[in-house]
Amino acid sequence: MNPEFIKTICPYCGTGCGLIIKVENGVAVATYPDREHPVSRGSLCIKGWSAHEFINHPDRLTSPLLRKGDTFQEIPWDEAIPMAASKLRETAAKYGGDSIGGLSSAKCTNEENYLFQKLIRMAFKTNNVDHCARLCHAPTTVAMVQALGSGAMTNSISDLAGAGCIFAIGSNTAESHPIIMGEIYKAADKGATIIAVDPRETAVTRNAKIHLRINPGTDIPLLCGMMRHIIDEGLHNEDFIRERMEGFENLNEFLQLWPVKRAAEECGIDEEIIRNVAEIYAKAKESAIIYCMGITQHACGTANVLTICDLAMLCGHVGTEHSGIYPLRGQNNVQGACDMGALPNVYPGYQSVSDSAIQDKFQNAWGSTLSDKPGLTVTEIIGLAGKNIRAAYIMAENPALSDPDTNHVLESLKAFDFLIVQDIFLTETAKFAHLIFPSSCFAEKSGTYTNTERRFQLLRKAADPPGNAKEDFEILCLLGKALDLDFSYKNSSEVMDEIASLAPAYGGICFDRLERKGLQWPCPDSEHPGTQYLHKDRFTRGKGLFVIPEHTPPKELPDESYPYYLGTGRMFSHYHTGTMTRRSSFLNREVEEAYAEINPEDAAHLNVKDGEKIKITTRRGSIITTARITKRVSKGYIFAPFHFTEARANMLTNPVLDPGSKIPEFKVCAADVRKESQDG
Amino acid sequence: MANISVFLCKCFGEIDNTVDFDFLRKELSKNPSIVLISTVDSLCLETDIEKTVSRIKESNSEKVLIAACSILSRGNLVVESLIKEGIERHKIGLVDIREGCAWIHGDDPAGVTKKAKDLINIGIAALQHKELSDDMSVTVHPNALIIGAGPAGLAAAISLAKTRFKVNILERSKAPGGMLRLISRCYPGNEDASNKLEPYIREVENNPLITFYPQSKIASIEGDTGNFTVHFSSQEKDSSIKSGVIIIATGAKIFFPTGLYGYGEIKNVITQMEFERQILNGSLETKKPVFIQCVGARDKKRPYCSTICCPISLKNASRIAEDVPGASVFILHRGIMTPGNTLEKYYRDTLASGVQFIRFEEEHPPRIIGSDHVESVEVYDAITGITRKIETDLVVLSTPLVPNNDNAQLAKMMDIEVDRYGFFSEIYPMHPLETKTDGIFICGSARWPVSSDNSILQGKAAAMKAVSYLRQSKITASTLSRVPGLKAGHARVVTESCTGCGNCVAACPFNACHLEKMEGRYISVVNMMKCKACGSCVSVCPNGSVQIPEHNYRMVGEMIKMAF
Amino acid sequence: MMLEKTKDIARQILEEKKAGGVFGLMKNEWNIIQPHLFEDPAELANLVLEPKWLLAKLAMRILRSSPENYKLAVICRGCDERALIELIKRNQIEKENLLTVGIACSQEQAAICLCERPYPEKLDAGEKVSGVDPFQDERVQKFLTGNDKERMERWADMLKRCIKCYGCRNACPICICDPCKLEDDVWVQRGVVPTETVTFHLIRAFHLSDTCVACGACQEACPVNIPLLYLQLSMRKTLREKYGYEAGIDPETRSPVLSSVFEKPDTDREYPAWINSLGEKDES
Amino acid sequence: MNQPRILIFACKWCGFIGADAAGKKRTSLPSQFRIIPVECASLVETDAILRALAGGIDGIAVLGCHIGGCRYNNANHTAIKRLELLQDLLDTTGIGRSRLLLSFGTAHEDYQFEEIIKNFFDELILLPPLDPWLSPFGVIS
Repeated sequence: MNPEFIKTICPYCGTGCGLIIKVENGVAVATYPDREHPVSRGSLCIKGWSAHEFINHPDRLTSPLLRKGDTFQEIPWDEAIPMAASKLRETAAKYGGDSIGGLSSAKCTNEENYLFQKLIRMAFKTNNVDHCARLCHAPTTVAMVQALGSGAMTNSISDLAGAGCIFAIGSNTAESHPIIMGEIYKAADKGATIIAVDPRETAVTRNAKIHLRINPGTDIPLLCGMMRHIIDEGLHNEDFIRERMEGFENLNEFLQLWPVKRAAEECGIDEEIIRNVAEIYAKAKESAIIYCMGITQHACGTANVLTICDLAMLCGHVGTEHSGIYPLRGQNNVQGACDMGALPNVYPGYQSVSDSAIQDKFQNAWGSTLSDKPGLTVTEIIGLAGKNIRAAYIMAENPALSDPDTNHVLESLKAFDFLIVQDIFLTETAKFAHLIFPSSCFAEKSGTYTNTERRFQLLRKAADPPGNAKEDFEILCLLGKALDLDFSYKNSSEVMDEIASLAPAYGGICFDRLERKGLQWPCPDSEHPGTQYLHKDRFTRGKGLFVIPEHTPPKELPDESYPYYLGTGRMFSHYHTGTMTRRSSFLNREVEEAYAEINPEDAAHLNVKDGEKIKITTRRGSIITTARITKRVSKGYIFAPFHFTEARANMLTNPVLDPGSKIPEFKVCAADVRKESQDG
Repeated sequence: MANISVFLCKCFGEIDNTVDFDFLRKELSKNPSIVLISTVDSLCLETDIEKTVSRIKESNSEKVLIAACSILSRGNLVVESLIKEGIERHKIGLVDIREGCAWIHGDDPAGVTKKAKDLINIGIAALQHKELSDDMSVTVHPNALIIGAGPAGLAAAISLAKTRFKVNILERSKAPGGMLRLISRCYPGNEDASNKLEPYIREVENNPLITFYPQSKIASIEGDTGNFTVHFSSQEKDSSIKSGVIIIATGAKIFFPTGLYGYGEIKNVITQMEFERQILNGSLETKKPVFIQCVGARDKKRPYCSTICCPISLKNASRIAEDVPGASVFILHRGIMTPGNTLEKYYRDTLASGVQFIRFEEEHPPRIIGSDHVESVEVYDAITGITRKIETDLVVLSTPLVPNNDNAQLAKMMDIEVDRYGFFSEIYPMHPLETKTDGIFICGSARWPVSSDNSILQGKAAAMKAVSYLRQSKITASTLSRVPGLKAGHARVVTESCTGCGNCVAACPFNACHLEKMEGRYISVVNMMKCKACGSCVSVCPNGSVQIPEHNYRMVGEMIKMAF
Repeated sequence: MMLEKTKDIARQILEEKKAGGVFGLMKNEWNIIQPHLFEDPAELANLVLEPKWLLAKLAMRILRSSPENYKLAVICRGCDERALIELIKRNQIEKENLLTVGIACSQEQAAICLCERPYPEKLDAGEKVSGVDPFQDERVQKFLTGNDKERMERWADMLKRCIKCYGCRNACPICICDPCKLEDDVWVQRGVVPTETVTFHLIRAFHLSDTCVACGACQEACPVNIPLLYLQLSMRKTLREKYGYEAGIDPETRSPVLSSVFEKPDTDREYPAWINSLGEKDES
Repeated sequence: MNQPRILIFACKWCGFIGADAAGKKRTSLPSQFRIIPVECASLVETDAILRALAGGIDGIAVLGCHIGGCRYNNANHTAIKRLELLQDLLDTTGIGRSRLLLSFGTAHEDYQFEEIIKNFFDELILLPPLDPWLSPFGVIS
């Protein structure tokens, strides 16, 4: 019998907490927190505590499946792999390599992401590889690279505890990154001022000292108003700006357009509050900004992030231990997937595909010619299905639920000539696949995850994949070999070594060094201890750049026929498309069915009672969901979590893209709400 | 949610003069599960009940809520009438909007209407979530077992036999009679004990319904109300009998005051019981006896009054005073306990017969003078304050009855309780012969020292109690209520979620819960015959695995939610 | 010293087959420390005792999923031992199947945990150090002193931080119910963060009132640093002062809260003052 | 100042009878109290008391029989001990033990019930409001 306790990393959000999985007779039966883990220190959130529950769910895929009409038929691996290879090869031969699209996964390990992009790039000479970072932090990468030179969170999670002021904007940290919330409270206990900006009332705003309940999509006015006040009061850090920044004059000039009064009007809050908050942020010795999807998932997402960078740099709150900018990553390995080059424009380590020197480096290393043309993004790959993109390989992504304007996405998924989905469950997306590869979950593989604080952490295998399911790593190697690539890796450690040799920022990373506490990149060589916070003495791009943000209001605002704001987001017990959490009985027990939050006044107006069905309609579609009447949302605002397949909030969302980063505007659209008759 | 019809009783203005019924109707009509709201002048009138019943039957409601007066007034009558008309008990809810609302807040019209609304909502919530307990029944073995063949046991046996139930009597000694066999006369009538006993013994010997087991010893008792099995040995022969009820009439024993007043060391210091024996065998020779009361009773260790010792002393003292010429008889006491007019007369008669009473205090007990033979007793008279020396040839110690040594053991076998001294204790002062386990009764000195007359009385009473059980062919658990009406339900265990922590077992005052091992884990099991639905288990169960369906936690939660 | 002695005892247990396994902490070649079930005496070289890592609940789960007569030795601190005894009381562990190897905590550890008994009753290795009176601690006093209003605000401030991770319940060695009342809509509204603090935390705290062994597992597992242990202190004090009861000391003594005042321990208990509350008022 | 809200769990053998008698006497009492009759005080779950406090009820009274007077073989003793302990917890968290009124054996009669409830109202009105504790988002049903 002898139960084993295996230390590994939580598969949910980007915090990267340490788990101990208890394995009995090869079955993962329980999860415990890891007291020794540098991030979580013996705590877990509700999802972490239930991380083992979905592993043994009967719905797990156990054999490759081939579409036969409307049903799937089990086939052996030695049929499935050659079939996939030949179909992809045929398509590439017929329509060119750029007709293949690959969606990598923020749920898979760094090594798997590396192999995935390598496979797409080598076998089909295309850069059409992307993953769901596009839907969360693409603007962060674009904007922070532009302003600072690096798209990652500047500091470590534990640094938050020392900040004097924490400015949380567009982040429901308490529900989405609960363990990070603990650090915020530590800071609060030491006397830090917590400021929360959110149109909704959440656990964060509830516990913050100041809550700014701004109108949806008015982040730039707020931040500009703050900056204007900071400059007017002379609270900006002149030494820092003189020594380390460029472009201050432009910014100053631009801010003349944003007197506090205008900002306050746009945001729908008092001028005095903006002034107060600006002063608190600027005057604190070290201030940290936390932001998340509330900032990025807008058509002006890039501009939003740029404004945040401007604010931080204006006050010199970057490059010290307890200050910094904290874009909180939503997925356990979204940071890693970006790092590993599962992006259409960069190779691993953010090395541009258009740079010929870098292209040469990779061509030499991989022994293959590579395309220099940046590829298509997630939304584009899906959007162009059946047109430019004829075949796709989707590894552990669920665009059918996660991408905006679901009706359109579903149409597109049907339009692929050939669609391969590799997943652990028969997801909404997999239902459209022609071929399904059953893969393994976090507890069934080894590799590395990179959490939001850039920490490479080792994942340890606790159990075997069910039935004939294989590790993603193994599937990729098999497919690679079938596509005549030299994918003869013995284990993921070898892949990591290859990554280290190709991406300078990860040069010092190898499995042996990761065993105890992981390493935070940049870690260029094997002696380097890892980097606790970035931009210490100089910015990655040299000097920091103040970029002028352009405020564009949300593309779709309430009007007569669609009088409500609709925002989507997460709630504490479910995670993303619910594939895992809704199959965890404990998490599902907490929230069993889809709901939408609605203000009591609106509810009274609509004659809706708590728990009754409502129908939400936008220009793109409609869903029927349960009303939850609460003052969390202000009047005229509807909030719908997007985890639920029976009421897909993304049926409603607006697929309009941010020009800089191609992120869709999930957070704001116009909607109409009706009471759904009981018998309907 | 079930459909509910609501009946509002005006009580001829008693309620609707203060409570705004129009407002009530308006508020209640918002509730989709209410299909009928009806206002009635006075629900307790026979005509109105008929009307109500027909309206309920016409409507498509499954449950009925009556908003009228308290269940302690005429509310119960309304409910019972509806039950008589065929509506099930658990489908009827009664809300008191008269005593608890209209009458008590008559000066607050707004508050009273709101309260009425809330109370009705609480009632609806309760009605919606109320569940029905499981029930069980046991076939009754139509015979009784009596433990102990003293006066109480014999009286009980004969009463039971007269009602034609079979009776088995277990007796520790060889012959029936108990303590009556050891004494000469009974107080207060000075009747000969043997005369008193004789008809009983004859009956036991001759009545074919009565079986007497002498020299028997109980090994174990199992089973529940209506179906006990007693394993015992009689005259060294093992056997077991099944029995519907058990009457405990084991009596008590005499306290031997070893070490007190030189008892055991000095020859002519004896107890009352030895005095009786000497009378019986004719060896008594005394002219100047001194009776000392409360020996080993009403002190720190045994603070109770044994109630029978004073009359016994009166009986024996007057006998000497009357029978022996020139006798001088003293009773040294701490207050003569002779309650009731018969005993008080007995005391006065004794006083008249020349017996002298001296009251002493607990702090100054009498002193026995003499080394191996008592010569005199020195006593401090608490009334006069004089220490007196009394010449004597015999000191008789009045000692209390104390419980039998094996009471606790026997109680454990039957799952009943003994009090802190060791006498069998009744469940509640209002049910003096009944014990924690239904179907087991106590009588005679087993429950408290009593005279032989009282023993007989209690024995007969216990027999009648037992008959009420034996007369039923089947006993249903829900009827095992000690008050008129039914039990509130039975606790129900959700086996899947029970953790087997044993809290309910520890907290149950009736030992109705016990743990059983099932598939490697313990779960609690409720014995419905014992459960009285007090809810002790419910409130100590950490995860609500034990519930009383009629008062389940979902219902309580909803009721609280509706309270304001 | 203490470590060596513990290893010796553990080795002896394994070699003499007194138990099928010894449950303790293991440090591997990478210096990673984690719970481990030692079944081979050779492995014991890797046994460590620090940090404080509560093993009672894990040990209970191991015993429950192992064959009926499997015997387990647990290396336990005072709090672990008390938790195991409480689990025996609650029929989760068969007493015969459990061996304990008691180790003492250091004075520093006791100060961190505010532990009143930083040693097991059955001490096998290490030296007893004296306990700490939690009521003398500043951190505790901050939460337990002041008037009602101040305390209410302080606690409300703390408890509304709760992110409903259920960590306090999951980590608690005594919390074994499934389903748990905290998951039930009747008591705690589901699907909302911050949660209903009065019901969630006070129900949890009260369910443990007479079984809390003050191990602090709840507090250590709390991601938002709520001082959950302090909730228990006054109830523990009452139980100790009024009934002379302390959880986790003796497997045979059940909580006094489960028995009548006649049984436990109250032959000399005066009727509580509130019995005569009306009478008292008359007098004044 | 609003009248405080009181929820009473009354044992149907004593407190409930007292309340009923008070009604029959047509006593005048503030209307802001509601009675939930229970079989025995030992049926009152502490969780229900906490639930009620969380639901915005200002005071809870538990009326049971006196020690030795329980219909259920001293079942009320466990209730007494448990609820006393709960008072400690309420005290710790600043809700205050006086919000939980324990009255065992003192509400059998109408005048006793009346006096207890009146005093309880008077006491509650002086306590600080429970606002910080209440359900954080005021979910309206």
